[in-house]
Amino acid sequence: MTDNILEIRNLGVRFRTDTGITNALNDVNFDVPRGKVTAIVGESGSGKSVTANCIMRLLQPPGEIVSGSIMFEPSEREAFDVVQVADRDPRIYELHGGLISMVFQEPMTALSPVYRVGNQVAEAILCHRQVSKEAALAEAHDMLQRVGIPDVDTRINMYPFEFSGGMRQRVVIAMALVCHPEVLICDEPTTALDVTIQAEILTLIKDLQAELHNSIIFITHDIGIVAQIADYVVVMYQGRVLEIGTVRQVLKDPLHPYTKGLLAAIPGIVPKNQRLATIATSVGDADITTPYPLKDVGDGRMVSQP
Amino acid sequence: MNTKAGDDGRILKVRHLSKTFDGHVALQDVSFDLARADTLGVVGESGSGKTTLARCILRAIDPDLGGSVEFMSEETGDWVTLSTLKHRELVPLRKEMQMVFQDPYSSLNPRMTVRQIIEEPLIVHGERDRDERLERVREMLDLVQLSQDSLTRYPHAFSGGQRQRIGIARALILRPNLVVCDETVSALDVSVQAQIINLLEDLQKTLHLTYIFVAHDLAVVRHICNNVLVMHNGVVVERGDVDDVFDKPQRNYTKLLLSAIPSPDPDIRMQPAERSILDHAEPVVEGYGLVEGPVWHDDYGLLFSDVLYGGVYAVDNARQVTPVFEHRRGIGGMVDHVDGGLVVSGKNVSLKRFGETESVLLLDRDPDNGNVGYNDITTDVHGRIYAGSLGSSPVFDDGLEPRAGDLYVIDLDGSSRIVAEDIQLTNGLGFSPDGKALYHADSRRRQIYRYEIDKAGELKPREVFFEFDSGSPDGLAIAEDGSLWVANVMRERVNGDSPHDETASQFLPGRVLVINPNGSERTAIEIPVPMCTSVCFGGAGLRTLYIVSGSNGVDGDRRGGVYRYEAPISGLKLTPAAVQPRLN
Amino acid sequence: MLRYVIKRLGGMVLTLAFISVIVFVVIQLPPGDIVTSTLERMEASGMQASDEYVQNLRARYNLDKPPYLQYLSWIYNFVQGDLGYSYIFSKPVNELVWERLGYTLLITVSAVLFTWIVAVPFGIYSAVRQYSIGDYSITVVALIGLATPNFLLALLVMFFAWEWFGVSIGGLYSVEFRDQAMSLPKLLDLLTRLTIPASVVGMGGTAVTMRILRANLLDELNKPYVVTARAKGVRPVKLIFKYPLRIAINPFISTLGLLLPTLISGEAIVSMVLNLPTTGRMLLQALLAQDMYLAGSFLMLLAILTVVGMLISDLVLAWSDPRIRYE
Amino acid sequence: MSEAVLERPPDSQDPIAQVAPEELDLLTPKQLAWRRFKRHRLALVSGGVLIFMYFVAGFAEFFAPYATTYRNVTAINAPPMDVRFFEHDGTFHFRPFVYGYDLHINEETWAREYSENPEKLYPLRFFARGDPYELWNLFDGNLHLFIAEDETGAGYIHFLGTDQLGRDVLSRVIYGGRISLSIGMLGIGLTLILGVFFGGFAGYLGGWVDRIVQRMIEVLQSLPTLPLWMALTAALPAHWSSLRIYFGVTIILSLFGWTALARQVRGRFLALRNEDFVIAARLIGSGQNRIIFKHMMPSFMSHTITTATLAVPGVILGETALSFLGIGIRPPIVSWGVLMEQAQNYQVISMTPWILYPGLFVVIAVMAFNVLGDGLRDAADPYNTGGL
Repeated sequence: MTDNILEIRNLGVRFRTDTGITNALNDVNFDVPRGKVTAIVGESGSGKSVTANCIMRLLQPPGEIVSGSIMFEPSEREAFDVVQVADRDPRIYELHGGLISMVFQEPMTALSPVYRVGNQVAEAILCHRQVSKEAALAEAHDMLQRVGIPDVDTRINMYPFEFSGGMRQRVVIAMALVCHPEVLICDEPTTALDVTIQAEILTLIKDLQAELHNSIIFITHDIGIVAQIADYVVVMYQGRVLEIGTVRQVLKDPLHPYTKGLLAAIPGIVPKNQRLATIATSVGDADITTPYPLKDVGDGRMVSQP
Repeated sequence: MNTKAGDDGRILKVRHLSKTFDGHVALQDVSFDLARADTLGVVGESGSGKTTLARCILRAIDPDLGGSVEFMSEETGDWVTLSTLKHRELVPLRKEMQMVFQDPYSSLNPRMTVRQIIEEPLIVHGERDRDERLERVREMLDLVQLSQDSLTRYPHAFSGGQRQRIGIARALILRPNLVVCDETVSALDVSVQAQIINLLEDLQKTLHLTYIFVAHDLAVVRHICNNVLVMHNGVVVERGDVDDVFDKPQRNYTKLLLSAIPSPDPDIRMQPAERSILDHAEPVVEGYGLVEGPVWHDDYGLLFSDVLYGGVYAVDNARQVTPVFEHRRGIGGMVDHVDGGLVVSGKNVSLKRFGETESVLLLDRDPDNGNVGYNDITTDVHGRIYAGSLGSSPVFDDGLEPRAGDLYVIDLDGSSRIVAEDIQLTNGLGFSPDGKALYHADSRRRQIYRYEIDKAGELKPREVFFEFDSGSPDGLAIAEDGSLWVANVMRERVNGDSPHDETASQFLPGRVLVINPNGSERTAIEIPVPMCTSVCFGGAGLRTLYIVSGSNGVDGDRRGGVYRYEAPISGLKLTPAAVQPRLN
Repeated sequence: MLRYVIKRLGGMVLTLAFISVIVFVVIQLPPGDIVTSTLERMEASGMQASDEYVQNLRARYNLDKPPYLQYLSWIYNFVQGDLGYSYIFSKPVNELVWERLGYTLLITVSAVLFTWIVAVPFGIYSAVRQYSIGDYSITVVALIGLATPNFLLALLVMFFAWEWFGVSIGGLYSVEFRDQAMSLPKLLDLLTRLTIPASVVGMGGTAVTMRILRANLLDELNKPYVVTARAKGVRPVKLIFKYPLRIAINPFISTLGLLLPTLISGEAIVSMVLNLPTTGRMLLQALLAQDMYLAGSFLMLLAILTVVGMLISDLVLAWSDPRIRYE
Repeated sequence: MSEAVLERPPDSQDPIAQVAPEELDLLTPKQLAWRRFKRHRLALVSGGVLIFMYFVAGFAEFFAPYATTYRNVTAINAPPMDVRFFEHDGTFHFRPFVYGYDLHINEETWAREYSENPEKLYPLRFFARGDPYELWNLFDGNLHLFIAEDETGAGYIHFLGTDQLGRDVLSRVIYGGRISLSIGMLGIGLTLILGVFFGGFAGYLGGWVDRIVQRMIEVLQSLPTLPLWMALTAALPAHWSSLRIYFGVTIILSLFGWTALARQVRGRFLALRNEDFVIAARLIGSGQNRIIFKHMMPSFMSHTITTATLAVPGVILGETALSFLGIGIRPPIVSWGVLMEQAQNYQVISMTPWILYPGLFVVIAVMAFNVLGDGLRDAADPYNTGGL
């Protein structure tokens, strides 16, 4: 058993529409260490969500994987390449929610409005294990308690629209974790939430991770969140990986000009009356658009550079 | 910039602005001033009312009656009351104040070219000359760093950042003085956000703009704003210089908000505060004027007085209110007397003792010596009564020489004397548990004095025990562990107005500040209504903290009431000094 | 939920009140009235009506009173269940309308059933297999169905039934049953014969509903909650039925309400072509003869039928969609 | 380093996003809509068909070989003729021709039966002088697209056969189209006016006006339309000229058709009122009218027109149904419905099926409108996945 639960190699994705072809991912490479939190950070269009959908095999047409592999090695199973699994292959459903599960950005719309939250969580269990509905509901109840839903006994029978955004996101998290997946993918789970709620959700995810020791891929555009939650960081830009390293390496001593630019553009970091850097200014004439391959620059760091 | 009549450097005066959308209060009693070329941040979470505030100021929404928004028009060179103008009358003023929106997509008409969008304001304001207009539009494009060939394109051709630039151009082409940015950079990616922020800052320098910057990203606000309003549930909970507020927040909500920001430095772990610190004390009775002098009475339950509308009332556990004396305005402090009966004091009220039947004058006020009455009072173990006189001050506009108040003591034989002097505005009084020290709040100096008491039971010279950064101390109670529970009135004068103009103050929700015996701050208990005037302990085992609040003193206002808070201190009892000897 | 029901019931009563006024006005619209047309006929047949005879006639039909009083007495009696007296059939309206209305209801309901039985499966198919051959062919058929006036459809059906099978499909019962009392074979005969009017009347509606269902389903298919459900491992078929369809069905239900007026209209004309013993033909006669009570009753009762139907569809919707129930 | 690259997510739903920016950026919204519309082939075709139909109907006098009143007594209930190039004996004619009828009475059924008579050979003459007419009651003329006559000037042609009075079905279909199609347009005109008026008011003023209009719509939408139409058209006085009847019917039809449109206009209005760009327009000081007409109108006109298009079929079908029942358009004016009035029962149809031809044209026209409407809707709204 290697210490990487996921190894993504040369992943390429493109979107073909009647108006043209866009390469969403070009030659994406990175590892997801077991039992750690790996953050994928990038701005919109960087392809971070597409990457997640590939790992989840949720990529919908017109999107298609054109190259590469995603080696997935669960603890009690031999490794397999997610990309190679056929659509109708039962392993897909095992994957969905069983081995890997996902928390999405929009808590308001991520739950079906017409089913009680308890049933929606319980369904996740019933999809993967042969247990009675009662048993499933009981587990759902515990899980909901675990994610900090107050007064579960009554709330388990409520409908999503009776919940606040934060509470809904807790439900979604419960739904994602109820089958004890080995990998949890969080796709901007707090972007739609207020900052105080965001803090609560982040704390919750951190605590649960410490408790369950599962591997987390955390997708975000917010450097602050990265700093707070991640062990490792993958910086993406225009469908490419620019830099990989531990959170301290990347945030405290960025190597790639784009990463530098990104950090120099954040009001929180930049002193008050100092002018914010924009990518344009900070990158200067450094070339960040040509897709150089990732180079290993020692102590586990990778940077895309000539 | 040319200053005209009435121009005192301020560009905006907002007073008691409120907005109610069918029943639900979106904005409540907001007041602030805005200096020209200043940048005011308005922060808060969704539903805090920040956007409503922004739109009420520009009259995109009509605010409720009562409040007012005054704007220093450069045109007329005088104050204009925006909040009451007819929409038609507002049109000329639109030149001087504009808005930049949040959503770069819905804020531009998809069926107009960039040129049409940017020159629309000129057309509306009667610029006939096409070439002139085009000229101005081209200027604006340069100003916001958009290429000239954007002119003929439609919004769909632009990215979010570029669209925001278009929006800014539209807002600035009329050369406004006041620009309201409603979450202008929130929808943008970090790097683009940086560009727009820089642009806004540059434009402010070149065009002497005044910004109201509504945002939920506190980092952004701190970066570009000088002053900030923190809003929560439609109420301003804290305001001030952005660095002060962010570095040492006073209000629980602000603390919560700031503690929740994830720091971009991995070595600074965020420790979000508990949401429970927002829990308010729960109301017992409401709908009174200025409620004062609460005292717990084993027979009556809680006694309180209404300074504004008069009367002393008792409220029992069932929240049943029974009047004790009717029609007595101005009663401030109350305390049981060693010989039974209730001693009351107050503005323009002499110190009287009300027994079952007769009332005895204990200590008369003496206006000629600048003593217009007494405020809070307390008794020591022996039953001696300590009363702080209000002195006389312009606040009471009774035409007397302004004079600080004194602290009187009435001995058991009824003789009285002054034991301390020069108290700016006397308030809460109370003894430490061991009875060895007397604490005394001075509202105007915003200090709490501490008097050691010597063997003979005389007061030593006072020292300053505690200073208030925000708001001022009012009544206080002292717990068994020696902690001071001080009513903290969060009324802040809106800068620049006459100090005695009641309507010119911004009321923040009241709170009770808990101060450790060593003078350090422990915590704050907040109540939903503005003026927190006094506190006392009561209820079974005297474990409950009763908080009384007043209204902003304007007649007809009935936001005053009594609130209760279960004190989280184990075995909390009242100090001997505060325990009243039972009536007969 | 109860609050909602009460609210809707109140709304229904109000609507009906408005409708009754409209109906009354419409009935009063034609120049002249029963009396004048009577007199015309009498004069035509050379008779001379005495003034007091005319007076009696007017009094009998309340024509001597001002319109609003006429309306009030009409609606008052109507609510009492007294639908008035039909001039052309010289019978109380009560004896004329109910059976026919019953058949109208029967056909309309079966049309609704037909609509759903056909629309739901095909709608789902063409949404899930968007842009497939099947989708396109369903689409085309739907288009034609939508474009064919249903009386034309009725004619064609009859025509081909006659040409190919030599059967006359007019009427609700085969000849041999016409004058018999209701019996099991007669009932079966009725049901088999019902299929034709039901399908003819339901055709247009079916097309519409199918398009709506398809559209709704397509909208729902890519909603986040569907992706979430997929991500937690729900199998494809179950996914479609349990998630997007469950939601898409709601607006679909509410279209029943909008469908009813169309169906009842269609029924009125189709029944004339297929000469079924329902409201259509008699309503037409009544209208042409300005038989105000008969026509008025028909219009009013048909309206009630529709409004009640709409109410039912609303309640079903509320039952199926908690968001409405909890509002 | 352009923001465009940074900000256009490749996995965005917006179909515009996938194209190279430069290409689409230069297009106006109208051009974009046209692009989307062109993708909808069926809609394009339908548009063409409709234009053709309206053109033919417009110049009915020229396209129809005969007037509506022309009777060919020698050919009563005659079946359609087929156009030929070869005689029975195989001789080829460059100019297409038709054979005249021979009439026999069938001894058993006493039914009229027609057979082609090789002796009567009537060549088709295009752009030939035929029966005189007044185009739009303005210009005298006698030019027809085609007639059939031999040297002697004898001859007749009935492409779609004749009815029981020997009137040429094709000609009557063409003239009928003029009425049926124009009623569609006229009706929609009225519907538009009513719909935009009520919807606009309700949406813009809101408050009690809105509530009243809402209630009106509710009531009207819960009425079974046809019986009501019947009631109203039956109320049209018998002594009215058929032209007045025509307008009467049109008004009646649109009287109940405007509700859907009003609903939609109202909805758009309410939505737009709170759109940021409308608020922005208010904040720069635009007056009410400018806001409504310059900023709001353009944004919902497209949708309105779409809805209107989709509402035309309702009117056409309504007219057809009423006329079919004999309470709609009244002769001598002919409409497709009037023509079909003769086909009241299947006996008639089984004897002279060709009198159902008008129905075919109704179907085509209605279909075309529906498809066109869908195409327009998809074009007006890039995100619309519904419809056909």
